[in-house]
Amino acid sequence: MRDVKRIEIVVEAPQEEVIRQLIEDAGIDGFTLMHAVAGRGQRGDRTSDGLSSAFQNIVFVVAATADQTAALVEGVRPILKRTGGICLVSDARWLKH
Amino acid sequence: MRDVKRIEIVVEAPQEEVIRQLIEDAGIDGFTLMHAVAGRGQRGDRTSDGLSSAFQNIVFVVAATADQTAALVEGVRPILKRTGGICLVSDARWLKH
Amino acid sequence: MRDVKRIEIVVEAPQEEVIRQLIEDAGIDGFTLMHAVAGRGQRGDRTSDGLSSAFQNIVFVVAATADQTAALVEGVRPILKRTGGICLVSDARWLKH
Amino acid sequence: MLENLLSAPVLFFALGVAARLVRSDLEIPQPVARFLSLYLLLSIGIKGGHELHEAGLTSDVLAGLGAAVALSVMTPVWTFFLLRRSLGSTNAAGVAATYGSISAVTFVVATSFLDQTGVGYGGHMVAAMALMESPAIVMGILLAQRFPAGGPSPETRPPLDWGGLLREAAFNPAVFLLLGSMVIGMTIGPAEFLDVAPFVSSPFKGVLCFFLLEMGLLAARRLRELHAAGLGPLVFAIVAPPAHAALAIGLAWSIGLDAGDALLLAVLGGSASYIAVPAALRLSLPEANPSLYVPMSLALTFPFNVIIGIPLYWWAIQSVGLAGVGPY
Amino acid sequence: MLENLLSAPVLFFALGVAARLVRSDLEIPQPVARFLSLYLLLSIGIKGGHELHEAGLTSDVLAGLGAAVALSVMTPVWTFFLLRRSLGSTNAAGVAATYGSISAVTFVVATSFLDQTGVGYGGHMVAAMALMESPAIVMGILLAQRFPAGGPSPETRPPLDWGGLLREAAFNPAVFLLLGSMVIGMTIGPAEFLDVAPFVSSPFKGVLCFFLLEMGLLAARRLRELHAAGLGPLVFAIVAPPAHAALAIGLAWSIGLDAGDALLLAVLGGSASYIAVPAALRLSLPEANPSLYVPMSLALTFPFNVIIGIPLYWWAIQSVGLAGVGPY
Amino acid sequence: MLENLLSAPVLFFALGVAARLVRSDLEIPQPVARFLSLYLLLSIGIKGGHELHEAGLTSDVLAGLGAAVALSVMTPVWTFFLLRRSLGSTNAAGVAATYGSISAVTFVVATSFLDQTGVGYGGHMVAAMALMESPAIVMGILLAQRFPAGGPSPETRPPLDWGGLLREAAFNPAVFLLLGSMVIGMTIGPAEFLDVAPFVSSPFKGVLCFFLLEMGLLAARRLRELHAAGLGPLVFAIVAPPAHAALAIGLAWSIGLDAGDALLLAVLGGSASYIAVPAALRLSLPEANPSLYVPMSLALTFPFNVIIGIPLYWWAIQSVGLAGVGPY
Ligand SMILES: Nc1ncnc2c1ncn2[C@@H]1O[C@H](COP(=O)(O)O)[C@@H](O)[C@H]1O
Ligand SMILES: Nc1ncnc2c1ncn2[C@@H]1O[C@H](COP(=O)(O)O)[C@@H](O)[C@H]1O
Ligand SMILES: Nc1ncnc2c1ncn2[C@@H]1O[C@H](COP(=O)(O)O)[C@@H](O)[C@H]1O
Ligand code: NA
Ligand code: NA
Ligand code: NA
Repeated sequence: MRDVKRIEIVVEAPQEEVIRQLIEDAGIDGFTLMHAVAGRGQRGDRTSDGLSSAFQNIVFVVAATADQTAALVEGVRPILKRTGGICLVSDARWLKH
Repeated sequence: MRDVKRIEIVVEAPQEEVIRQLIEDAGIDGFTLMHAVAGRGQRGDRTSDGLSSAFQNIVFVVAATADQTAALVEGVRPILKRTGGICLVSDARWLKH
Repeated sequence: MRDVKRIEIVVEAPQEEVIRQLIEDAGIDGFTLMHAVAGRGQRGDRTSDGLSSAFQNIVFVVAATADQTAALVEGVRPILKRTGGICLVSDARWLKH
Repeated sequence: MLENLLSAPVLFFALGVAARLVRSDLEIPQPVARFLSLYLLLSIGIKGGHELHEAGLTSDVLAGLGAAVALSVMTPVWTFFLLRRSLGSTNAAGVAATYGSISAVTFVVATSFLDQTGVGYGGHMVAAMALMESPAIVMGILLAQRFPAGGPSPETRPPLDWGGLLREAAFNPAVFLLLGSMVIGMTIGPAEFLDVAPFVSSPFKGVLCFFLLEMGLLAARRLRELHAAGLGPLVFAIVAPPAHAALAIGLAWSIGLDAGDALLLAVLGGSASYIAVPAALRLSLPEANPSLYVPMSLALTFPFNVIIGIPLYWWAIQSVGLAGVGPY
Repeated sequence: MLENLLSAPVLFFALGVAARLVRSDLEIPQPVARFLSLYLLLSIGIKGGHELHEAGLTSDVLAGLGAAVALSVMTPVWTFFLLRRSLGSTNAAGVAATYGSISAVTFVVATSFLDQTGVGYGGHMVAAMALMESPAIVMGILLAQRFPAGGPSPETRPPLDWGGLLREAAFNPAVFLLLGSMVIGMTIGPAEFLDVAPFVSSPFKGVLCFFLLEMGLLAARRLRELHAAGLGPLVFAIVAPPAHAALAIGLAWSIGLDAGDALLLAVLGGSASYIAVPAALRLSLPEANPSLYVPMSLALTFPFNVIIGIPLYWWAIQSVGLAGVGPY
Repeated sequence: MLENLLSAPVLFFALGVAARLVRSDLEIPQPVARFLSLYLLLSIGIKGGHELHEAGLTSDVLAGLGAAVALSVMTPVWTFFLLRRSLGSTNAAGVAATYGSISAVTFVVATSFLDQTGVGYGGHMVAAMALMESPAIVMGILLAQRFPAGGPSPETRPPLDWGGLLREAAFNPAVFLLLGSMVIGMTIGPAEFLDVAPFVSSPFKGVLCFFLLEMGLLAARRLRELHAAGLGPLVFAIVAPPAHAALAIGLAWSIGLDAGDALLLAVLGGSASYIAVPAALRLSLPEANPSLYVPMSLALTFPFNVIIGIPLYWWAIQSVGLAGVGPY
């Protein structure tokens, strides 16, 4: 097992491509992604409705080294500022098979 | 980045309103919420079926200060006792944009 | 509250039964399970499509003692090796009601 | 009876059970199954409303509605006192609410049975069904409160939120959509009804097949949970339907309902809820064990009614000599 | 007008609103609702394409298309300058794009109104609808860029990705499916059209009912968000539809459209987007507040058009003496 | 052939491909797409069972079934030995299982082609399709086991769970629903069949259009994965279908099948699995690379068969002089 950072990013669905690109740019070669997630924050309620996914959240979970994490976090910051959402970073150990 | 607690609450779907209220009562102004989650515990299997969401789980992920966390945890305790579920608290850092 | 490990396992959907069995074998009596999760890794993109769930991920979240965690991690290792996925372990406190 | 056994919906129910038994991965995606049940409610609501509009409000209508509500209020009472000793007060109350209420899918299968038999029924029976959910839920909670025994100690049990309970009981999605669609069915003219008929009528039986496939899958999965429950609940789940149906037929006979309406009343009395009541109980009586009352109603009572009950009740109704009328 | 009020889709819209008001848990599973909207687009596309193929490309067609595009380019301009003072530049641009664009469901309800009234309309009006989404989005973004005021400071605002915006505007799912289905409807022969008709035509009205139930649920939920917005947006959301529709009717009259086409043009002009435009704006103008422009179009303008607008515009069209033709 | 190119389902497939190429966000919600595929299986199963019941069990039936099973057992053998050198043993086994099995959607498109051409086919061909999935899967696994080469070292590879594999092969959802619906179609009487026909028959072609739209979206997405695979798999995916179909036509000719049945046998032989086999292989042969066998069958073989293959095989069948019969 190896020490890594666990990064959890909650953003609105339209930002999916942007975050995917930022993860790649940070040199991270994997992520896990959940769709159709609800939430509440300063920008009000986000709930899935039957019309579009524009007001749903998505959640990225990323395991990465400290350096990669620093790069990703800097990339994500302005997105969160513009369009809302959160980014949590915690310590974890990664079972390297 | 700021030190926060990451609270993860798994309860059955009918308790959604109750937990939302508890989060608000704890003075926390945001949460992320996943629906249609399965699970197993002392009360047996919970799987989504096509009839009702009464036997599905939902997962709340909440970022909060230590004080808010203490308040929320106390509120959640009796709910978990009555209707089952889990509540995990861990340390995280929150990217404050 | 009691110190536990939080184990997060991301594998492809066809492995659901295998992981369920490993959790039981490790003496752990509960888990939370999310379906229809997307992701990217060394084995390329996994996205839900309308044909089968064979190329979707599922996420198990398990709270367990250190011993149970060690047992589970050893069981999961060869599965990840054969079929891909990740396993992250972190520290958490469990609200015991 | 054999004919009923070989009807497409019943066969698809059996297929669903078989799939689970051989551990096939067959499953109906949950959002679609949820939608199909909404479709069945909306369809039966519109058609019921339309028929009620055609037939007008007669004294028959009021008698039928009254009988239905009476059944849903009374059934929980004896169920509770019958089971309290063996299951404990809380679980008995859960089962009581479950059996006082109804199964909309059983009702739908019965209407499809009548259509096939060429016998008519009143649109108001749809309203009767809708009116039976709430009283049963309220009765169950009341019984649990008045006759407590065991369960968690008082201080951990929060005071009951009656407002929430009544809203849940009266405005639960099934009841709301059913009554709403009925009112719409009564409001729209015949031209408008013709316009929606290709959607609400033509595919109805086929959708029912798909839905019973799902029901079979769910029933087979739930069946296992009954292992722990002992013999009592098992026997009750099989004996209660014909007993309650017999009572309903007696009531129907005494107030002179038509044969079709009588069958539907029997099915309402004999069936038990596995959707609305569990959802309400998880909020208002979470101490009651859902692994008891859901499998009883879903895995035993439901198939009993659909396979044996409906033709059996129909035979009984014809034996007591209630007159059928042609389709309205 | 009363007749329109009592049409099944409108009644289901009301049922959805009512469900939310009494806090019933009724909801259409989201993937199904999403699919029903695709179904409506595909159906209207195929039927429109088929009719256009039968009727051929006339000068009427070009006139209708031109009028539609003109409306979607011009409407954002005055909307923007009217609202800029009270809402700020960014929000005004969001509302401008919203009202320059269209609501496909309103269009669909209008075609259903015409079918019921026995009045025909040209298949090219479906193309007109598709052509109105993109220009409005582009106009909104342009206006926000040329007349900035407030908003985040320039350095945090990344340069606009015009390529992405144009792709989003031109190939958004609704536009793409609509135009694609139209082309397919024009390509397949009559035999093939007959084969798909039981799917695209017969259940259409029933699906529309289900979809308006969902719309009612969503509109009622969104309504609350307008509390914070003040009176201005409220008034605009009610006054803009008839104003824009009047303009569209004037345009229709001046270029001599048939009555059916004129109604559809009025509905396109008077309606506002709550699907395609919000999705595009979240990417290209995220500073604009979606809790403003979505509830305006979804919770006020949409019901206004469906309940009052359509019969009102029809009355106006008949008053100015545009001639209707029978169904093609 | 042009006529087939312009059929609605093929055009919707093209629309799906186009949507992905221009990077439109169009997508069918996954639970609905899953349901549509269940619908197609259930419909074709019921109709096949019904026709088989009408026609009775003839020697033709047995011949057709035998030919189908033979194809699914033999095809994997030569496929494996042909590809082992270039792809390695494990991947060759994956492709072998894939091409020994079948594509239900291709089959459905072929029945729709026959309906349109006015040519009948036997309901037992549906059973033939169902019987072809399992043998191919088992053959693929067997070949990988008997002729290992490369792959992970023996100690990390757990012993094969034959019980699980056979259950997966025999009771996979598609096979189970297809055979189950066939049995139900054979069991229910004609009155019951008429009742479900508006659901299983009328919307069939329209649903097929929607499903091919989804297939187009998926095929285009998968296509990119083949970049890494080299020329060999590409060529195989295009050459195998007509080769296997030719073999099937020869077999059909030698046992004297009707033209309609022969076309379906050709399509079964020439098509490859992208649902059942991948799911089974992920469990039993996870070392085989799904980014190889899925895009081959889904992104190349499937469109080849649907667009070119079906009319081509039909032309070949008529050339060898197999006699068609009218629709049963
Ligand atoms: N304190 C929080 N804890 C967890 N999730 C949050 C929190 N605040 C915001 N979020 C998530 O981030 C999304 C956007 O937040 P906001 O930009 O504040 O509206 C919300 O819909 C939530 O899903
Ligand atoms: N050890 C555990 N780890 C993760 N989730 C759990 C655990 N135990 C229970 N859960 C979750 O909590 C739900 C209710 O648990 P219970 O009340 O024990 O039946 C389960 O369905 C799981 O989703
Ligand atoms: N660095 C990572 N962070 C988060 N999830 C990952 C990461 N790498 C892989 N995954 C997940 O594990 C799945 C399988 O990964 P792989 O076996 O590397 O293709 C992916 O589809 C992701 O969901
Ligand atoms: Na009952
Ligand atoms: Na407009
Ligand atoms: Na094949």
